[in-house]
Amino acid sequence: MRLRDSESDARFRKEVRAWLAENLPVLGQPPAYGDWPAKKAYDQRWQKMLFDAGYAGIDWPTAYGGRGATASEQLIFLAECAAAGAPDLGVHFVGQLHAGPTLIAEATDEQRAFHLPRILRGESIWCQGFSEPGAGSDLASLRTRAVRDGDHYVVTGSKIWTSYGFAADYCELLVRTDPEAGKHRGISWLIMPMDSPGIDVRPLRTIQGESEFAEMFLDEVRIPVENLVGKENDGWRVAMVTFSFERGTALVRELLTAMTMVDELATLARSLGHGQYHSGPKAGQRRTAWDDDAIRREIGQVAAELDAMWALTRRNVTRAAAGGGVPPAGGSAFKLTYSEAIHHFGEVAMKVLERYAISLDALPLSGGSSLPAGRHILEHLHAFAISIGAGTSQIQKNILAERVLGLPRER
Amino acid sequence: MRLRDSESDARFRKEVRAWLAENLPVLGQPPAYGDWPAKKAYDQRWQKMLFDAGYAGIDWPTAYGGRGATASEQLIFLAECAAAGAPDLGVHFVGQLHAGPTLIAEATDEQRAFHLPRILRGESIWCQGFSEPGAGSDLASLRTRAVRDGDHYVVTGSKIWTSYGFAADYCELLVRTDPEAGKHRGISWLIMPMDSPGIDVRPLRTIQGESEFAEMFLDEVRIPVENLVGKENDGWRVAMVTFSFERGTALVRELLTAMTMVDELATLARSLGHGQYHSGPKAGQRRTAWDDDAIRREIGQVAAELDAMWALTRRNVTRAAAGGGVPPAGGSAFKLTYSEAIHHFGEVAMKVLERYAISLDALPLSGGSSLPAGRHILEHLHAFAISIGAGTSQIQKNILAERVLGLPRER
Amino acid sequence: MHFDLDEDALALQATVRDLCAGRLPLEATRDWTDAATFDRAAWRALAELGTFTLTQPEERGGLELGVAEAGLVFQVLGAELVPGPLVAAALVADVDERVGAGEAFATVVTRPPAGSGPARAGGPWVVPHLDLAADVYVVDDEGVWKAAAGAVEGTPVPNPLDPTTPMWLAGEVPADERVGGPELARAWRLRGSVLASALLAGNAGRTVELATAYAKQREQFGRVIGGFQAVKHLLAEAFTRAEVASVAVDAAAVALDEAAAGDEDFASYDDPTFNPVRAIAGARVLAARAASQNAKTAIQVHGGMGFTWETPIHLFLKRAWVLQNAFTTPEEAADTVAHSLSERKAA
Amino acid sequence: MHFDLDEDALALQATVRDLCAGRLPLEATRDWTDAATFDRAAWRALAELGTFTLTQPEERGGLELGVAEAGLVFQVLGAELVPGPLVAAALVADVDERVGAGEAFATVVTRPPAGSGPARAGGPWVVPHLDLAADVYVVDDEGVWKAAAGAVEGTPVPNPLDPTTPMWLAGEVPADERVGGPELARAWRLRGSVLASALLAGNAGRTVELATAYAKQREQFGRVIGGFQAVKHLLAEAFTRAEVASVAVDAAAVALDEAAAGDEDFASYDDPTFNPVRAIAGARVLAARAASQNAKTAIQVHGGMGFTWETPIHLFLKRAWVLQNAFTTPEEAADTVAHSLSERKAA
Repeated sequence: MRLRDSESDARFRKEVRAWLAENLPVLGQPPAYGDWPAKKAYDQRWQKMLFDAGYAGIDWPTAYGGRGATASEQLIFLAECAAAGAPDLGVHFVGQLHAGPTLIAEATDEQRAFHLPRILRGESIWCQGFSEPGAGSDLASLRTRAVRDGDHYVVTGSKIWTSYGFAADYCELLVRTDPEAGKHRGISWLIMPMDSPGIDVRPLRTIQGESEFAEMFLDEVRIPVENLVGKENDGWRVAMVTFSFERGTALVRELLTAMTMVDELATLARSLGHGQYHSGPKAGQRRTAWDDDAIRREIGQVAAELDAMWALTRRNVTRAAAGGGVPPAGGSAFKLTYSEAIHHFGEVAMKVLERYAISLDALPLSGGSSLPAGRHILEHLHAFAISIGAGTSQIQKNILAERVLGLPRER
Repeated sequence: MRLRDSESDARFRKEVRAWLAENLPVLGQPPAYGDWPAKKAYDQRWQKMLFDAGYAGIDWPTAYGGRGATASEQLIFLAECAAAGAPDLGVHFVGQLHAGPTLIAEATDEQRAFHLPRILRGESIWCQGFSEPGAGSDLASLRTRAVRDGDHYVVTGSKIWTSYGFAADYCELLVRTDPEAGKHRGISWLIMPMDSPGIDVRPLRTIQGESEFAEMFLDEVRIPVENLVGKENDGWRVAMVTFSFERGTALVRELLTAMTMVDELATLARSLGHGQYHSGPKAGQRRTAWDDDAIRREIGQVAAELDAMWALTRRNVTRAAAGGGVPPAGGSAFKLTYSEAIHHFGEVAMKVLERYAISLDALPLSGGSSLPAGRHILEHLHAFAISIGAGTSQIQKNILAERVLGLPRER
Repeated sequence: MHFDLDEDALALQATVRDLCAGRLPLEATRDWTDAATFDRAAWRALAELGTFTLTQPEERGGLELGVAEAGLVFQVLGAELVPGPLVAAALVADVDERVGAGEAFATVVTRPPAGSGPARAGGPWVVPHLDLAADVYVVDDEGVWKAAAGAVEGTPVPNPLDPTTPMWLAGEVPADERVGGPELARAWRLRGSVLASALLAGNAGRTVELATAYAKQREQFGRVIGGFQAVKHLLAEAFTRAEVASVAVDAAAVALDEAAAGDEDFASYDDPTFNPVRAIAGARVLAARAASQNAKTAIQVHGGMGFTWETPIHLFLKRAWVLQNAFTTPEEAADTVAHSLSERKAA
Repeated sequence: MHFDLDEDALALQATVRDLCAGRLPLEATRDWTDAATFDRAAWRALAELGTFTLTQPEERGGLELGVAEAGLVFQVLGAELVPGPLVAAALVADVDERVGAGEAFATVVTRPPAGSGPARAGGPWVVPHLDLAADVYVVDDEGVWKAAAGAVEGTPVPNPLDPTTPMWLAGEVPADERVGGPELARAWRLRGSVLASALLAGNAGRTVELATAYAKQREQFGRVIGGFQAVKHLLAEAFTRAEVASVAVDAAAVALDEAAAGDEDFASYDDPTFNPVRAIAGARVLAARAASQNAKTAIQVHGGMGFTWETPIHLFLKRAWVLQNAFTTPEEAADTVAHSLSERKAA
């Protein structure tokens, strides 16, 4: 087993670090949260810079414009980006982590040749059209209907949790092409151009406030049959391919960012006097949140939990590289534990902030400084996105119990 | 709502306290753990003293030798006993809290007249013959068979978790009298004299070490038909009566003792220097476990949890007194939360004791003193008796979900 | 001892619940964000029921009931997610009848201890509902002090965590009019803490109800999700937390009523388990945990819908997060309980 | 980067597991209580596989492997609940070949810090396996010290929590022969901590296996209990804790191997996530939690049977409780991780 950089890894790390140090300042500050057009432009600008520098699609095959590098280099790249505070994939998330890898695995040569370079260059933005209001954990019960009409599918239905729907050029869409077949059998995976007539995208407000999510209503949207990926009615299997990518590594950059946020929380705790309403021998002394053994130790526990998630990621990535993708044990264990760690993180953050845990934004202080309260509270709320999205924690436990431990299936 | 002692309550409390102060020293120290004959003699001596003073069966009807007092007085009596460190029911547990109340509710006049005064005087000891190796949570699947033979039932089978089996004169025994009926329908509730031929009682060692539990093997034990309580094949309903007592208040004295143990743990934490292996600005300073914010606060949380259990007990007892026994919501909520609190207590105790958490006994120290380590560790292990015995926590959650919240029954 | 709700108490709760359901429904509450949109008429209707004057003497328009009844009513207010300076109204009714009658608003804040917060001097002050309030009352170790709300230079908190509890930060609250001494301050801290815990306990109970109702109708995998044991157990645990929190709050409120006036340490009682300060602190530990954990559970049971702004559970969670630090914090409360423990050597 | 077990590692684990299953089965272990009943021949067989000398150079009879491999082997030993001074043997092999070869026993203790324990002076010392050991090694800030076991006046601990880890209390350990300086002490602390955590991770994995097997065959309510979602989820959570603990231990062991000798602060590495001291502390936090929580879960899944002495799960729990405080404690380890966090201002 080896974790430290090999010589070539170390060279690559140095190169990435230097490039980030030079180019991040050029990119400038991200736009205010909620300004979606600016966000799209910003993310596209950054993606273009990455592409030009050879850092787009680090682990994608060179044939499609990727770097064709090792999984190890991909992780190094992500770790360096997180440490430097570089933007994450943003609007490119679905294209690069879901649709792209699915196309690489399942699409025709024509589909690949058209879409993959555009995704890497940041030219085309993708969104996901999987979940429906009535099909959440039980995704296969989806009802959005596609009826064949000549060279087109005519699609009617509604989708939810369409991330970056407002910005997308294409949608990876799951539809029901055979309503008579068993529920997993009649599904197909389509590429839907978002400029097709009949698509209504409405922003979806989440518990975090404004969000990148949308609801999407489809009214007789005509999609060319050549936009089918995989075979007709074989879309469930294709979607499972998408999930095998999501399960393993979609959260890596997010994990790395969370690890830097623990450092931030510790820094905040060291500077923030902690309320002592009660009178006692130490009343009135300035004692920071960090001086509180319970809070400090709990921050250490959260850091240890996230460190372990980083180790598990490296194990999962090593196994995936050995062939066959991330095994369910590793993927579900990651998702389950990571969501608990983020909930835990949020709970500690509330204790650090204590009576200043009152805003989803930074709190303005006198003298022009501010207290970064909202950032940590938003992360606390975000924990639900992890414990609910892409298979709830309950679903992950079923997967582990049934597929890994061999316990009887749910009846 | 009223919690404080009424005038008559206050008088009763004063009287009990004075009596305990005078009589506990007379009773002397309890025998060493594991010396069961001495334990039996000790518990019987104490029960006799209570009976003579009018403190046996505080809430039992006067007709059967009880005091016929209010539920409030019963709780005051228990609280004062716990505070004074008086013995708990010990070998009289089953007789006074299970069999006795069941007999009061379900037995014939003859059965009551014979057994109830003997139970209260401490003359007859009872044990429970409900659980079987194959019938734990699913108690109704019990297989111990009773075949009618003239004026007798002939009973064959095996029982487990027979507490104080070694000391018992009678056993409340559940047997299957009709193997053809539905599993809840063919059960009967019998009084089995423990001196009947064919009973083999073997001590059962638990994770706490020696224990008051036994396994009991029955080989064609002949029990007179007049020892049937309730009707033949109606034993499941009778047993449910027993459980309604157990659910509500069987753990009250234990709770009160646990509350005093939190005081003990806090006292220990205040005196016990806490390990600091690491070097730091405070290395080498004597800092007690109590000085550790995390430990001290967690002790406070456990105390709050137990206080709430005491409040819930008083609510449950008030409701029970208003008729109909303790409702399932209150009983299951108590058992579930109390078991979590005791597990929590044990976990904090391990942190207080830290590297001295190494024995089920007190640790001998130089100078003849000792460190009461084992006491708290045994309580930690005892937490499993609460979370498993008399309906596991999982069963309690089913009860709450189905009977109280109205969710679908398990399939 | 009689530790259960009698018919009068149940009727009182039902009256308040009915008013809330009619005049202060969740759908309206979620759109209240500031004084301009605040429904003063509904608030006054609530006050007219005696909501804020339950413990006041008759000559001050009160019902002469106890903190126990006030706690029961505040559990309903918590369950209904009623917005506004509820606890402040019930405290300030002691000294300003207009506030008790719902004709004026007040807000009550505790002085930031020296050395707390981001500034070495302590602070800034956190002041809820400053736009609504006529007066700001300050509680500290020396007593209770009053300032005109207009005299407080507050900066509104951007994007408040609980959208229906707007907040302001202030460098200073010029509270120079003394309205009471240390005894009133102590009484307000204890009563304020119980009432905030009552709101939390009610909050905890309601999210279980909402999640249970959802679990009974939402189908996945061909059956209602409430039939899955995992969901059943999550809800059973949440129900239990709410029940226990509610009982703990009731016990704390009753204990406060029963504590003899002037007996500062509540030490002269025979019942060794009787300790109002400890009961009040313990109630906060359990009510805060129940409210935040139950709302979390309810969001999880709602799945994706629970993550939407539309589903109201998040408002309960956010309210709980803000309320849990009112007058004390769950951590400080646990410490208070710990410090109340007696010396006792193992037998 | 290649962070997975290769074929050699799996074969090594299989060899040790086979030996344990054959010579050191659970049924035998549970009856070992002291030196008189200890199976020295089985211990020697274990040593002959290289169990305690994995990291030693060839000329000292070692396999010249890393702590990574030792950690993998110790996870097996933990899963098999092998008794005896395992970690001590692996450390003392550095300085005494007989111990590495399983021909003699040693025990390693850390000096009680001043002011710790029930006495103001610190202590008493807690010494496991004193009857088996020829020598007692003491680790403190100044170095590693040695005393003949016969020179230690120990009082046996009555009724030891883990019946297969007998313990002694001693007022003093007259360790006056210095066998190494602060560097060896530090190395032993770190390696000792990793190996104890490895035992804990193995322990955690085994209790899930035992409980899963039981859940597949025990029937209640007409079906195997492993078909109830509540049980499935308890086991899935436990499995996950064990997996995560195992990965964390592997990472800590690999990091220790990769740390360059003499670079005390491990600070000169490019990878900002590379920090062996922190990784080792974090591994303890997770492995201790996994072992004790999983054993608790396994007892609960076993129901009444889990509460009997006969079912071996409680021995895993008790071993875990004793091991979790070896060389560091979970609380101290969490503090160590906290203190390793970098200064970083929010963007």
